[in-house]
Formats: sequence, structure tokens, C-alpha cells
Amino acid sequence: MIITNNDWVYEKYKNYDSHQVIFIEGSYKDVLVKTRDKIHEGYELLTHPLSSSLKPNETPFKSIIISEIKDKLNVDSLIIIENSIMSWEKFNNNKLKLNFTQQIIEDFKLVDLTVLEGALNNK
Amino acid sequence: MKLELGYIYIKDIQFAEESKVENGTLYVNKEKVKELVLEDEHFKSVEVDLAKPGESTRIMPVKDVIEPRVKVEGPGGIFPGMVSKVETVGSGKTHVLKGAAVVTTGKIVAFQEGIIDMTGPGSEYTPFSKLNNLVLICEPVDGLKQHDHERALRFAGYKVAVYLGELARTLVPDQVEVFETPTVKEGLKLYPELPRVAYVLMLQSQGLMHDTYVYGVDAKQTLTTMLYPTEIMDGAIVSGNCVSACDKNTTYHHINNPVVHDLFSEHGKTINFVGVIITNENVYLADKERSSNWSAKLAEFLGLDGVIISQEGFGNPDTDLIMNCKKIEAKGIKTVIITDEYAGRDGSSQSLADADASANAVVTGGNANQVINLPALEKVIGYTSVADIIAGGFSGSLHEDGSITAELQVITGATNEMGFNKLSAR
Amino acid sequence: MIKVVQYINQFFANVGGEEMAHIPAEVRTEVVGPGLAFQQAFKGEAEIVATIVCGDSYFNENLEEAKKTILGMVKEYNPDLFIAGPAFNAGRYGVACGTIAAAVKEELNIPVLTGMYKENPGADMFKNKVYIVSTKNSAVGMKDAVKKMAPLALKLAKGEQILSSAEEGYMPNGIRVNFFEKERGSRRAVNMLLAKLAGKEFETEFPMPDFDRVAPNPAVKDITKAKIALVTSGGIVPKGNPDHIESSSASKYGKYDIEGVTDLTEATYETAHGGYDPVYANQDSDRVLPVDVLRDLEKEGKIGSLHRYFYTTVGNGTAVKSSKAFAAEFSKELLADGVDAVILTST
Amino acid sequence: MVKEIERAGIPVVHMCTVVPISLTVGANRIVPTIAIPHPLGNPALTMEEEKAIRRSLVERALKALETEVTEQTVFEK
Repeated sequence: MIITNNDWVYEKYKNYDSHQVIFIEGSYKDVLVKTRDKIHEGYELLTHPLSSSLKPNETPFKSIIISEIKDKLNVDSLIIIENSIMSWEKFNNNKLKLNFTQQIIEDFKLVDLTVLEGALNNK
Repeated sequence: MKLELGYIYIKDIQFAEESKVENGTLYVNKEKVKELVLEDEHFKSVEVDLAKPGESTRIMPVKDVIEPRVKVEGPGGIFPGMVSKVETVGSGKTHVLKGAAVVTTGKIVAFQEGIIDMTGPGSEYTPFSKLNNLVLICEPVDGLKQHDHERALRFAGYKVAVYLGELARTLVPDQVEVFETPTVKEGLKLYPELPRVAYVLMLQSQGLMHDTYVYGVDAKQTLTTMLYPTEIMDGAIVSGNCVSACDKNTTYHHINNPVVHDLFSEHGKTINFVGVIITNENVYLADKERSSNWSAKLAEFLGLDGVIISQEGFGNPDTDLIMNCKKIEAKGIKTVIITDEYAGRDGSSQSLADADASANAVVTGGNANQVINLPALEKVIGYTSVADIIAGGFSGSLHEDGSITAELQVITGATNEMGFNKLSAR
Repeated sequence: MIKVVQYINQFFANVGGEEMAHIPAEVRTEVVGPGLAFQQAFKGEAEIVATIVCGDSYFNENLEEAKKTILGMVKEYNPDLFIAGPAFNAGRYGVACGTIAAAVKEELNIPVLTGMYKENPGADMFKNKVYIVSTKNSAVGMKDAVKKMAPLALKLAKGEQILSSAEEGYMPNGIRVNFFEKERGSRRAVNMLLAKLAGKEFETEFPMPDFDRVAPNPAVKDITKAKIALVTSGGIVPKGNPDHIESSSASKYGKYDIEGVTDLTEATYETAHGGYDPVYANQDSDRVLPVDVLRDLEKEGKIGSLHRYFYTTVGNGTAVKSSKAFAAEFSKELLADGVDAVILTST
Repeated sequence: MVKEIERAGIPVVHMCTVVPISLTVGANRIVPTIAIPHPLGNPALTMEEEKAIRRSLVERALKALETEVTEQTVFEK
């Protein structure tokens, strides 16, 4: 299951049978919170919720893959998502002003999409 | 495996009719360099510029920094699998233009960072301010996709570095250093009493602009494996990573890996430096588990007593770092990890995104959120518009007079996690 | 000239040892004890205008009064700097130094400095509140302590920039400050590994968050006589969240009276926690904080009593940092209220 | 948090859903509970059934408080 706020990811994967896609109309944080609730329900986290090197207060877009089926609570998933939310909050406490041009927004969507594609292709 | 590095010290760089090295000056035929870059049809034009230590010059946005080297004896060539054949490198003789570098700049995506100041406060934080740099500003053809742009720029850098390295082929080095790694069997015989130590080198491997290549293979498709340390000195590992300027490992960092050098300096004296374990930093958690399992397995298999682990990047790689550390410690092997911190501008936040009690020996490259003021410099090489974007949001602000207030993370190499610098934090 | 007021205990004022630890605070205008060494180290830049001497027992047993009196004494001299100790490994003296230094800083807004041995209990309690210079474990280290404290004291008094703990010699206080080491990171890593391999002492540049362990307390002898308190990190609060506890990284904890409350209902309680789906806890907060069951057990005589107040935080399981300080604070209250055991519930 | 209560000298039992985290934060007496959003309840059951389960968990917590332990102990039953 893919949880994303990146419409490029949604458009690309929404008709794939192998993955359910949940589109979040919202922020990176909203994606993290949705993922957390899913983990509490028993879904397993498959990709790391933090980007690498793109700090959470830089990129507005995030796509996370979790398992299609739920089982009992996965503790590793839980710890990682909680740490990620804390990390997100830390960076957003620094509160930088963001004024994105269309080009920057598209580039962020592209990077998020390619990282996700890379992960899926590598499976 | 034994490699002899011959250093030719470069103290100045100049444009000239003929490319050559004479009395410590690197002369570069600008047109020849342009021709070389423009062989690639992805570029419509290229500018070549110089940036020397102490000059009032700012380079941005920096993509990669590459040291010119040439293979003089022994199999293979520099950057195997990339611009040379996939021959196992790391033995014989290699000449180095020490003190010179090729710097590639480019706006692959709109939010790229990476500043090198050749003078002023910013210059203290980047090792590249001490080098005589040949800077490439490559203009892509219209509509070039980011992937193709990234790759073209990466190769432009290697080609120019190899071209300059070739100038050193017949020169007599100013200084020679020899590095030798015995086989496992010989090592046990030679140094039966010394603790066996390896270096676990973590490679960024996430996707566009976050990649590393090993003998031409994208590191995210590799399993954890081993290299002789000298293979790295011949360019077995190159950087395709252009985000997070402060803690990415440029190709220059790889080829001059400081952990490799400092472990070699103790080799045969206080330790037996067995080799380098390379492992990736993938997005999939299962990959993270597998790769760190393999690091621990190889460490155990090699009968190690200790390892140094270095990281690249921040965020989800913190998880790889802690997994590597925890699993290797669990095998009874002592670890020291090298990382950097994102402790917030005031230094009071939790520095890492992951933690474990077994990570009790940490070296830090400093807090990347610390704010620094970079005064306006006379000349800017590269894309000035990028300053606006850096200013626009992420990490700082551009003032009207051209000065920049920014977090340390915009400076190339500032908080390097191989321990390249003296910067630290407490 | 920088004016300094120093705080020392009865021992360092040459009044006496343990037998004189009961003496209340008094002011000396002449330079006393360690002040002589400090005065010398200030090299004419600063002068100790007064020394406050107080017995360790007196300070700790009459905390509020002692604090008030001493703050008054300090205020009178309006100094540019306040130095407490150094206390070395003297536990009560260390706690007194930390307490009074923190009070002077907070209430009088005067720069403060103290010094003690790293294992002095006062160090852990106050190192994040005031600058504490790390000293040796006995007064034999006085010369060394003065050497480290005096320059830092002058810097503080002049309002100069304070560099990293490693450079200035104060105990790491959780604020990360960059500086340039003498050797590059890779070399430091090799040195650290060599020390670790040899079983020698080494110092990590970044201590991991607190993973220490506390030994279990003895079991409750007779649970049917015990006063049990409820504590939760699940964020249960009275409906409407009267104290406005934040949903995450909260800056406070809640303490609520449940005298006469036998059941937490949808109409009366809810969760303020942002770390989980709140639907179930809002329907019935007993699902997080089992007040109903404990009231039954109290009535049936299965426990002595349920403590009148419960305490609540919104800590995630892994966010230990801030909840630690809260818990240290309310645990003192629980102890003072004669609570015998705590049931802590987490989500 | 649990550690600070213990440090103050008060015996404490930690009732929580995620035992490994409880072990990490240093709890000495641990009683595993039902699920994160409702550790001491189960909305799938009737109120009476739920309360009965809650009571059995709390009784287990009381038993844990009455039991001498020397190391981190999980009270599964």
C-alpha cells in the first residue's frame, strides 16, 4: 500500500493491482500520521518514512510504502514511524519560510517519485 | 594488494595554449576541455573557469569534486566501470595531481545546494577552498530530463579529471606513498598479535541524485561486499549524489577516503587493517536489514576485533548506521561510528533520527544546522540564481548586498561523515 | 571592575566540618577560602565583593528560606557575576551550589557559574540549567578548578560568546556547539577505536540518549493496605483539556483530582494525545486510565486506596527526554503524599 | 518516565502495548496490554466484557507490584 501526498505518484500507481494507493490531500506530516495510524492497526512499514538528505522541512512531498495486509503490531515499524514524526517536528520547529516556484515543486515531486520507483523496481 | 601513490603537488592553476604541468603549476587548455565536455550531445554549451585558494570567489551549486589521477602501472584505469574498463584496480602505480580538482556545477533540479567559498568564513568549513579548482559550468540542451542531465554532468567531471590526470603520467612525483593490504592468510601470519580492523563504508543509494556507483554498478543494487582499500584510491567508488552538500561524499572524498588513510597509518603498528566493507543505504527497510546483516556477517567472517563505520547523508541513513553498529557490536566486535548532527539552529534538538545504547563511541562532524554568515564575494562561478533558491526557502537567506545567511548544510563537505574535517561539536 | 559574589559552605569558609553544617547563611565582606585563589586568577579584572557562607545541612533542610535569604544577600551587592563552590564531590554542597546558582540566574538575571565533580548528584540535576565546570573529586583539585573556572567566569560576566563545552571546560549541557578539533574526524575515530580495543577509557563526542537502568524497588508488602497512584502517558485529561496540554512535545503535564470519580465517561474525560487515533479513548477513557476498575478494587478492599490525583503526559513510548523531567518532578509529590506504588499506563 | 518514578523510590508497574519499548525505556515490572489506541479496552466487546478484561489486567499489575524482581520482568500471566 502506498501512502502519498504526491499526485504524480498517485496518478502513476492508482490503477496498479499490486498496490493500493491512499492519496492524502495534505502535508508530509499528514502522510506520516496516516502511516502511523496504519501501523497501529497492524500494517508493516516497508520503506523508511524519512527522506535521505532532503530534510523534512525542505521537501513537501512524501510517499511511503506499507504492507498490503495487516498482522499483529510491528514494533520496528512503530519505533521508526515515531522517530520519524519526532524528526519531522524538530525540523519544522526551525520554521523556514518556503516560497516554492512551480519548477521546485515539480522537481520535488520527481525526486519523490523516482525514489519510490527505484524502491519498487528493486523489489 | 599493493599500490604506490605518486603525488605531484599543484600550487597554481592557469589557462594556457597547451595543457601541462610545470613547476607545480597546472596549465589547462580551455578549448580542449570544452571540446571534451561537448562531445556529449546532452550539453549545448560549457564554460570553464578557475577558482584558487584565497580568491574572492564563490562556486555554486556544486555537484561533484574530483581529483585528477592517472594509472601509471598495473591493471585498469581510473574510475573503472565508468570511464575505464571494469578491471580490478588498486595495484601498481598511480599518479595524483595533489592540490588540484575538477568541480562540476549544474542545476539538475531547482533546489540544489552546494557552496564552495575560496575565501572568508565559509572557506574554513570546506576542504575544497584549499585546492586549485577547474570549474565546469555545463548548460544542458533544452528539455533534457533530470536523470540524463545528472549522468551527463557526472561523466563530464570524470572525463575532464582523467584528461588532467593524464598530464601526470610521465612526471616524477614529488612524494611517494605505498599502501599494501595482505591477504587474510598473510595478514594473520604477519601480524598475529594485532587487532584485526576493517572499515565499514556506507554508500548513499536512494534514487535520483542520491546515488553512488561501485565499478559502474548502482550501489542500491549491490549486496554488502568487500574491497581492498587501494581499489578506492583508483576511483572504484564514485559519487552520483548531489543533495545535502554538507554531508555527501564527493568523488574527491571517496578517492581520498580519510578513514582508509588513517587506518593505513596504523597498519602493521597497532592494528591489522584488513579491508573495506561497503554497504548501501536503501529506502526499503528490508534492504536495510539485509545490508546491515551482511555487514555484520562479513565482519564476523573476517574475524574482526573492531570496525569504523562512516555514514553518508542524514535521515533514513541514520537507521542504517544504527543497524550496522548494533549488529556488529552484537557479534562482539567493537565499533566507532562517524556521523554528523542536525541539532537545530540553537543546538538543543535531538541530533540523530535513530539511536542505540551500543553506539557508545561516536565521532561527529558537527551540527549542520548551525547558522553562518557568508559575506558577498567578488565573483560567483556557476548559477547565481541558485542563491535565490537557497535563500528562498531551505536553509538561509540571500541579502541584497550578495551576502548569505545560511545553515552550514549548504557548504560542500562542511560536516563530512568520513571524518574529512576537523569540525566537531559537543 | 567586575563585581563578584561567591557562595561557599561552612567547610571551605574554615568554620568547621559536619558539626558546623547547621549554620545559617551569613555574609563576609573579606575574601574567604577559595576566593583568594579566584581573586588571584582574575588578575585585577574582577573582585570578590562578598562571600556568602552557609552550612550544607542548613541549606538543604531549610531550602526555601535559605534560598530567599541568600537571593536577598546577593541582590544587595548587585554583582556582575555569581560563583557557587566549587563543590568537588561533596553531594549536599553540590546540590546547594546548583540550586542557588540556578535561582540567582533565574530570579536576579545575573550570570552564574559553579563547579563540581561529574558524579556529584548536583551535576546531573543542574548541568542543563547553569554552567558547571567539571572538577576533580576532592579539594586537592582546587588549583585546577580555579584555572578552569576563572576565565569562564570572566567571559560570562562580560557577556562574551561561550564556546563549546570541550573548549570551555563546562559539563555538556545538551546544547550542541560546533568547534574545530585539533585532528580530523577520521583520525579521532581511529584513536577512539584504538582506545576501545585496548579497553582504555574513551569519550564519545555524542552521547546517545539516556539508556541507563534503575534497579527495581522492593515489592509492595501488602497491596490491600497500599495507596496506589495512577499515571499515564496516554494523555487522558478532563473533557475540554482545561490546561491546554499540547498534543505532542508538550511543555507541561497534567495533575487532576479524581476524588469521588468512579468512572471516566465520554462526557467527562478525553485524550489530549496526538500520537494515536483518539476515537477509542474519547469514547471511554478507562480504556487508557483504568479508574473504574481501581475504584471497584478499592471498594472491595483489594487495594488500600486510590490516590486522589492522577498525572498525565502525552509522551510517545520513545520520547523519553521531556517526560523524564516531568516525572522527576511529580514523583517527588507522589512520595510526599505517601503513595506506595504507581500504575503507569501507556498506549 | 517510568525510570524516574522508580528512581524516586516508588515501585511502579508499566502497563503498555509495546513491550520492547517498555524494556528500552527501562521499566522493571511490565504488563502487556491490548492495543495502542485502547491499551485497557477492546471496543469490539461489550462494556461488561471489556471491563472484565481491564480488571484482569489491573489485577495482574497489582500482582506484579507484589512480586519481588531483580531484573526487567514481563508479567504475561
